[in-house]
Amino acid sequence: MPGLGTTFGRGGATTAQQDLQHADAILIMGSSMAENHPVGFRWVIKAREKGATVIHVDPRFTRTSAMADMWAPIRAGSDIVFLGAMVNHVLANGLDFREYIVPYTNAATIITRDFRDTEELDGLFSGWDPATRSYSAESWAYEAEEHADLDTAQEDVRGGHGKDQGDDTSKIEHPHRDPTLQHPRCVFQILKRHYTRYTPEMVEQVCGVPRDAFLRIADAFCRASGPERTGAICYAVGWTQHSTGVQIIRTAAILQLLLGNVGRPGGGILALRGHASIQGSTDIPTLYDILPGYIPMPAFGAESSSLPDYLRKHSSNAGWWSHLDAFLVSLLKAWYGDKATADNDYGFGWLPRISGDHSHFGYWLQMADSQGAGGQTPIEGLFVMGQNPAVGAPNARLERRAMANLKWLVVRELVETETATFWLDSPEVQRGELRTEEIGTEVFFFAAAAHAEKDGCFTNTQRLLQWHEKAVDAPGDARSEAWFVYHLGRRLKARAALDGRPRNDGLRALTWDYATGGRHAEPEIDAVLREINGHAADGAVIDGFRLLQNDGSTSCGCWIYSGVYEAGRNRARERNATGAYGHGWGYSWPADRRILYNRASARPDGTPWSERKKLIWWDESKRSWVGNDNPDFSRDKAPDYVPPEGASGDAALRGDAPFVMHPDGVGWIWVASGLKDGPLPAHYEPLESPVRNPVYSRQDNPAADPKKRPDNAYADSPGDPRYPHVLTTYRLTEHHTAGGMSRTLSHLAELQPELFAEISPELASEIGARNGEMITIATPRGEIQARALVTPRMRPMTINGRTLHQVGLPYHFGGRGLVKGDVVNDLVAISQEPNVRIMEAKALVCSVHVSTSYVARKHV
Amino acid sequence: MLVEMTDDLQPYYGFPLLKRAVWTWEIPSYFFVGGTAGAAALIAAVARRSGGSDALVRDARWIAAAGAALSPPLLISDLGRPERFLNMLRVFKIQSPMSVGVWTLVAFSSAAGAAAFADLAHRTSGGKLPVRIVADASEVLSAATGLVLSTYTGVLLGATAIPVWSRNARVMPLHFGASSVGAAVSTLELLGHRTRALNRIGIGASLAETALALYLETREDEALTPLRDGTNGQLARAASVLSGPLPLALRILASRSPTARRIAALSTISGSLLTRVAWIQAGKADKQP
Amino acid sequence: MTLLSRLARWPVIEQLRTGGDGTGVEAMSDATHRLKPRNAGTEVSRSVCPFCAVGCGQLIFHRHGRVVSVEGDPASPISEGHLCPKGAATQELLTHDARATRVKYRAPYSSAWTELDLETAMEMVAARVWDSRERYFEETRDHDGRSLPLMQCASIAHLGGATLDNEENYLIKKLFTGGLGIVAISNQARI
Amino acid sequence: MITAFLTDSTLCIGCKACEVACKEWNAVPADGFTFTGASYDNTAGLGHSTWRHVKFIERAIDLSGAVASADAGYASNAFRWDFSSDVCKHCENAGCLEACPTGSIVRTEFGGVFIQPDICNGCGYCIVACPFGVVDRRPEDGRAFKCTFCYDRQKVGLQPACATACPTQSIQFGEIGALREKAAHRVDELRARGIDDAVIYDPRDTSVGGTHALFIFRGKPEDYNLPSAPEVPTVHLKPAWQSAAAAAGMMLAGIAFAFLSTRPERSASE
Repeated sequence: MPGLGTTFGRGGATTAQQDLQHADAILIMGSSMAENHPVGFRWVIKAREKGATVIHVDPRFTRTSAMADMWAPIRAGSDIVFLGAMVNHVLANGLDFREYIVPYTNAATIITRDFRDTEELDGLFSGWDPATRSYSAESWAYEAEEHADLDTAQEDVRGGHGKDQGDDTSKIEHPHRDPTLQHPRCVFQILKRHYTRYTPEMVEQVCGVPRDAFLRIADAFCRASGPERTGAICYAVGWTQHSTGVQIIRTAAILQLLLGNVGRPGGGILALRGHASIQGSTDIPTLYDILPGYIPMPAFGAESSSLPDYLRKHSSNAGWWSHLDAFLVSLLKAWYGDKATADNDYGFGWLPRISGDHSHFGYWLQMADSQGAGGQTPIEGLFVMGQNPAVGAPNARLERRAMANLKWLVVRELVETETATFWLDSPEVQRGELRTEEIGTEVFFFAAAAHAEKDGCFTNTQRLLQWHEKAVDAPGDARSEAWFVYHLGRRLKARAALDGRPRNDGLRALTWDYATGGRHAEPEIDAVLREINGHAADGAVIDGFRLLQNDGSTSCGCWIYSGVYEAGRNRARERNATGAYGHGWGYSWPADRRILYNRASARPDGTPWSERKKLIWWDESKRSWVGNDNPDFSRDKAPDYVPPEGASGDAALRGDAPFVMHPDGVGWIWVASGLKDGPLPAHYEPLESPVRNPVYSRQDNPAADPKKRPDNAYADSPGDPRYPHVLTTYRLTEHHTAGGMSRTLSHLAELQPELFAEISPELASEIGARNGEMITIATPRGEIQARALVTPRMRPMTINGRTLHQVGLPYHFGGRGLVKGDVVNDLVAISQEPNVRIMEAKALVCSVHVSTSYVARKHV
Repeated sequence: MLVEMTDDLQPYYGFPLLKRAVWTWEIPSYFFVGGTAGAAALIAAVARRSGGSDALVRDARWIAAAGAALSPPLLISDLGRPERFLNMLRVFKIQSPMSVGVWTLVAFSSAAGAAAFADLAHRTSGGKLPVRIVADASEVLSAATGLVLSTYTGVLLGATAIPVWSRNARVMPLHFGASSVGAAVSTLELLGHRTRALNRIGIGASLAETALALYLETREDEALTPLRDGTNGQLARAASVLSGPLPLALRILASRSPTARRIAALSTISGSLLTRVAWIQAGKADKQP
Repeated sequence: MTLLSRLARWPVIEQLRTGGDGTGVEAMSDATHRLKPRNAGTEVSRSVCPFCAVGCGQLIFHRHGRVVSVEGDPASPISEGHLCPKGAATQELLTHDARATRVKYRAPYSSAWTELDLETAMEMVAARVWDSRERYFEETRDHDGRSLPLMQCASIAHLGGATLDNEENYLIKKLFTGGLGIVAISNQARI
Repeated sequence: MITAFLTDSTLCIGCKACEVACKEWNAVPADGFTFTGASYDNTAGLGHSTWRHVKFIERAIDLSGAVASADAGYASNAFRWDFSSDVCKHCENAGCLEACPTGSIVRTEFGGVFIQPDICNGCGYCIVACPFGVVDRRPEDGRAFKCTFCYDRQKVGLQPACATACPTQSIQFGEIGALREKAAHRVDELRARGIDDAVIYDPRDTSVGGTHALFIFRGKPEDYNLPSAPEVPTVHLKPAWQSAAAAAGMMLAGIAFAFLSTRPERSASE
């Protein structure tokens, strides 16, 4: 999210899958799109068949590589070097789209004198505080006449999912710019210096990609730039799940800005999400650090003691975030209804304040420790809904053991998952590390309803809300999450009604009067969507966030989704696709815009860059933006519009400022604040790496948190002799994530019936393993067994003149279902990337040997 | 099965291209029984017209009738859905040896049965009943269909995609024909009919068997491998010796010795059965085209 | 039916009449003549694939409250009627035997499941939530001398959401955070 | 309308949607949960419970050269991973169809070869009559099964389940003539792109007389476990019946001779 969010303004994919067919080049990296998004990949094939160059960069030769024009095998975890070298390739050869980057990005913006780059500080940016192991972004700021009160503290409690605006930047007035891009402190020049050492030779040395292979790929992709051509980038968790994940995505975003590929047909960055509503579950977050619509959760402290304090800290003076007050007040009205009034800050005081790392790993590690240790509040109860951490979460051993410390656990699923039965048949129980009769956890397993058994909408990978109709009733006592939460809420509100203490004010005020219907008294989902969309004072649904007010006269459960109920039509349910972008089919937030920042598809003067690549343009006769998509821009704002002095909000942005979420209206090559590990991406080795970082003397991301502890141990880095090989995990087309939805299905299970480890013939002969033989893969966290799948698709690489082997493991298997296998996540460490606190599952180190024990067992 | 990754896996990872026959022991048994019955019916018909004793004719007819009665159960029990045996009679497909065979078997069974019982009725009634005509008619019919019954099985195997079978489409009908005659004669001999005529037929059959065995041994053909290699090769060779050279020698050198005749007969019968088994096993063992 | 009419419909007779070789219409059974697609005449609901985030359109064919088949929705501008193996397995996902249909309960230290009535289970869970919240709810906390609002229920956590509907995530966030003060809320999406 | 499949391997991503869609639509049971180690192919072949089968051919050529020039992928001559979805060929002259003694196997109005499940009695003759090793008998059921060409769907104008699902339209379905043209056109196009070993597999020059399942792939049929010159078994009928007739003649003559040459009969048993 923040990778795209800080650079462009919104955390979502900038484009739509269908738009890939308009690309002239497609770079797929950090993803095996053909395997994990096969139907989305049809658009890549369409592009390829039309002559586009498809490039796949991946540690393994996958089904995606097989369909690509070019494939380069890369050492897992060295992506920033590869992408940084592409940035360098663009800058060194003057391949940037100059007419685009000067007006549309902050390339020309000048940075304060105080900034020091990694070049000078050898791997650190200025502002690093070793004591707190965090940055102060003060020196990263734009240079400007007036600076508003600077508050650049990067609170540890704040996750990166928030609206992604650093406060000082959002209060900047008239930053200095040099349109010639010559000023030594302008972003363009800093960028140039920063990436000078990211050379093709460096790529060969660090990534294991031969120099000329890199150059061919760089040329092929950079050719897709300029008025007539565009290129797109697709990525997935192969980029995200790194200790530098956000910065990898940032590097790609910078590359796309330099090539002028954002907001244009066949361009952009497509973030490929792995679950039906993974985008939706961050837009309307079941996450700790944000409220619906990326509104930051109030954090404990003075900043959030009252609504005015909170708004002072978080709102911007230009761009859409200057309406934060309207968005938040409308949310509070949606939640607390009439009880939310101006006098009580609209119930702002009833919201909990976050006071630490309440993320998955944050609270799970707390669970793992003996309850209540260190005066911490013990976590007594846990709800798990549609997730299977016993298989799918890193250091799954620790995750499973931690659940034994719970007082009670509620699991809601389609099938009995390994999580639901951790107390009964987990590997720990089988190994005798846990004894069932000693586990005090009370477990409730609820059968869940499937998508065809309930109304509702998913938000897909391209921000498209699509409604699914209820076809049949769920079997037996299976119920939807909506049913469960609604009826649980009913019961709890009844209790609160009898208890007047302040802690229950919010719960009592909470509007919970949804109509119910059907055999099982299901809450009316359509009503919930209407609440999310928002109502005007008169109770009528509003048709867009432009209408939201800060005076309590409007309510809206998620401002970015406002408009999904335009004129009483549930647009997520609409099924009349028209045009290249399928308008009329579902609803794409915001405001049904299919290509974000599409103002950039036209020149500053409002005319298309070219006939071939036109998307929207300014129609002087209509005084309006017209074209093949809804403008991601004020429809009537002329290209030559210049904001009057003292204008605020969207009115404060120029007519040629496409990145409307940003206070300066441009794309951010440079992120002055909002990221916890630097304004520009720099290469750090994975937390576990076989090699020393050849770029800086800093080995790994200084701001990342490895959560090192005895039950989350690490190999020595660099180059632990006990764990010489690189390990990377991934998914197979035939299975889904932790397997709850695939290992139980005969027609999928038979296609990949057992856990395997992909190794090269060279590694196989090194350890003396035959194809199909059981081998043992070990990391400091644990060891598992898998069948050896010996294939030339895995190839040893030469890093610093030394041969390095990579091992690939699909992580779908567990102890239950039609097909079983060891839990690959037992090998992965819990670690936290600084911005989004995700683990590093794509690049770690391991040892491999033939499992003698298993073979023996076989022959007995 | 687990595949060894090597540079060239020919064909595709060693997975078989063709499917193996699903037939079990009933099919070779039927080939043997039906064939023997067919030949017996033929012998009965010819013998009666060319001076064969009534006893011989009667026994030959009964052998035919017995085989005709035994064949359907064997066929049916090998079906995946035995209760649907009658579907065999839904259509008549000249292009399908199995269809032709089934209809032939039906005709043969009724004819052979009729012939035997007509003969019985005739004798019990002391020649008073006018069933002779029936007997004659059915005798001719059973002889004609018997000829088909004892040879079509070779066509049935020949007209398949299995190389060892299809490449011997010309060989098997001859082989099964000779084998059938040999078995029929030998059965009659075991019933006590040790005439020179039967011995001569036996000599002819074993002579043919010997010739075919030599031909199959000496012919240069990849497709014959499954008939030559492994246990199946030994089976095939045993079958050849038992129904070819061995009885041939005995019948020529020791035709006067009842024991020798009995051994020759037994050897021929077992050889005849083994011949069918060997051919079918060869098809199952066959790897690829 | 009479023996005669039965005889008349005997394919062999048909063959004699039409001179067919037994491989065509003459050999077709009544069932074959009547053959219809399984989902003919069923109700159709428009749905979206529940697996990955591509968001392929699905058509759920159902009859008398039972799912008959699931196919891609040809009208979808994203998937144009196509599905991947997982999406194509949706019917089995909805109907397979291993699907849970009852509430199961494991008492502390017990080594076996027992079944629970749904209403009872809901009451029990509500009670657990209330008690755990009661025990540890913090309305305020000191912040350099000042007592500031915290309004936090730190003793209960939640995981999951990326496989759920937006409306469900909304209700979870609204009740758990807005109503109960639970902050430890997380899901698969930390991207 | 006479229909056909055109399976274009150069568009196949090896996702196996065809296998699953087929099984879901036709209610085909799972075919065993065994790991083969043969690349990603754990299905191994077509059979009684697998009517679509995706093959995974790893061109195990030394990669060092390939990668040094980033030359690996679908168009590469250095390193490739080819996928191809196999299916019943629905031969113009179909061995199984001719062999079937019950008339269970019929030729439909769309040109497909269809096993009528209510008729098949599991005689097993079609299994050995198929030159492509497609048909097989399901042990626990007793009947022979194979791709139905989704006859039920075609009857109401729907495409077969596999073609409907295929995400990249590697499996196309339509009027056979049009598809044959399309295939020829496609191969020219691929050759023009430098993919010069792209071929159409549609054995029309053998006794099979062409199929209703056309394929486009790179390399030799053998690489895909397909026969280079499949023959319909009925070509062996003539020689076989001829020698059957010869055998019959010799039997008749031989037996007659034996009796005639030895009369007057003196049975040793008297």
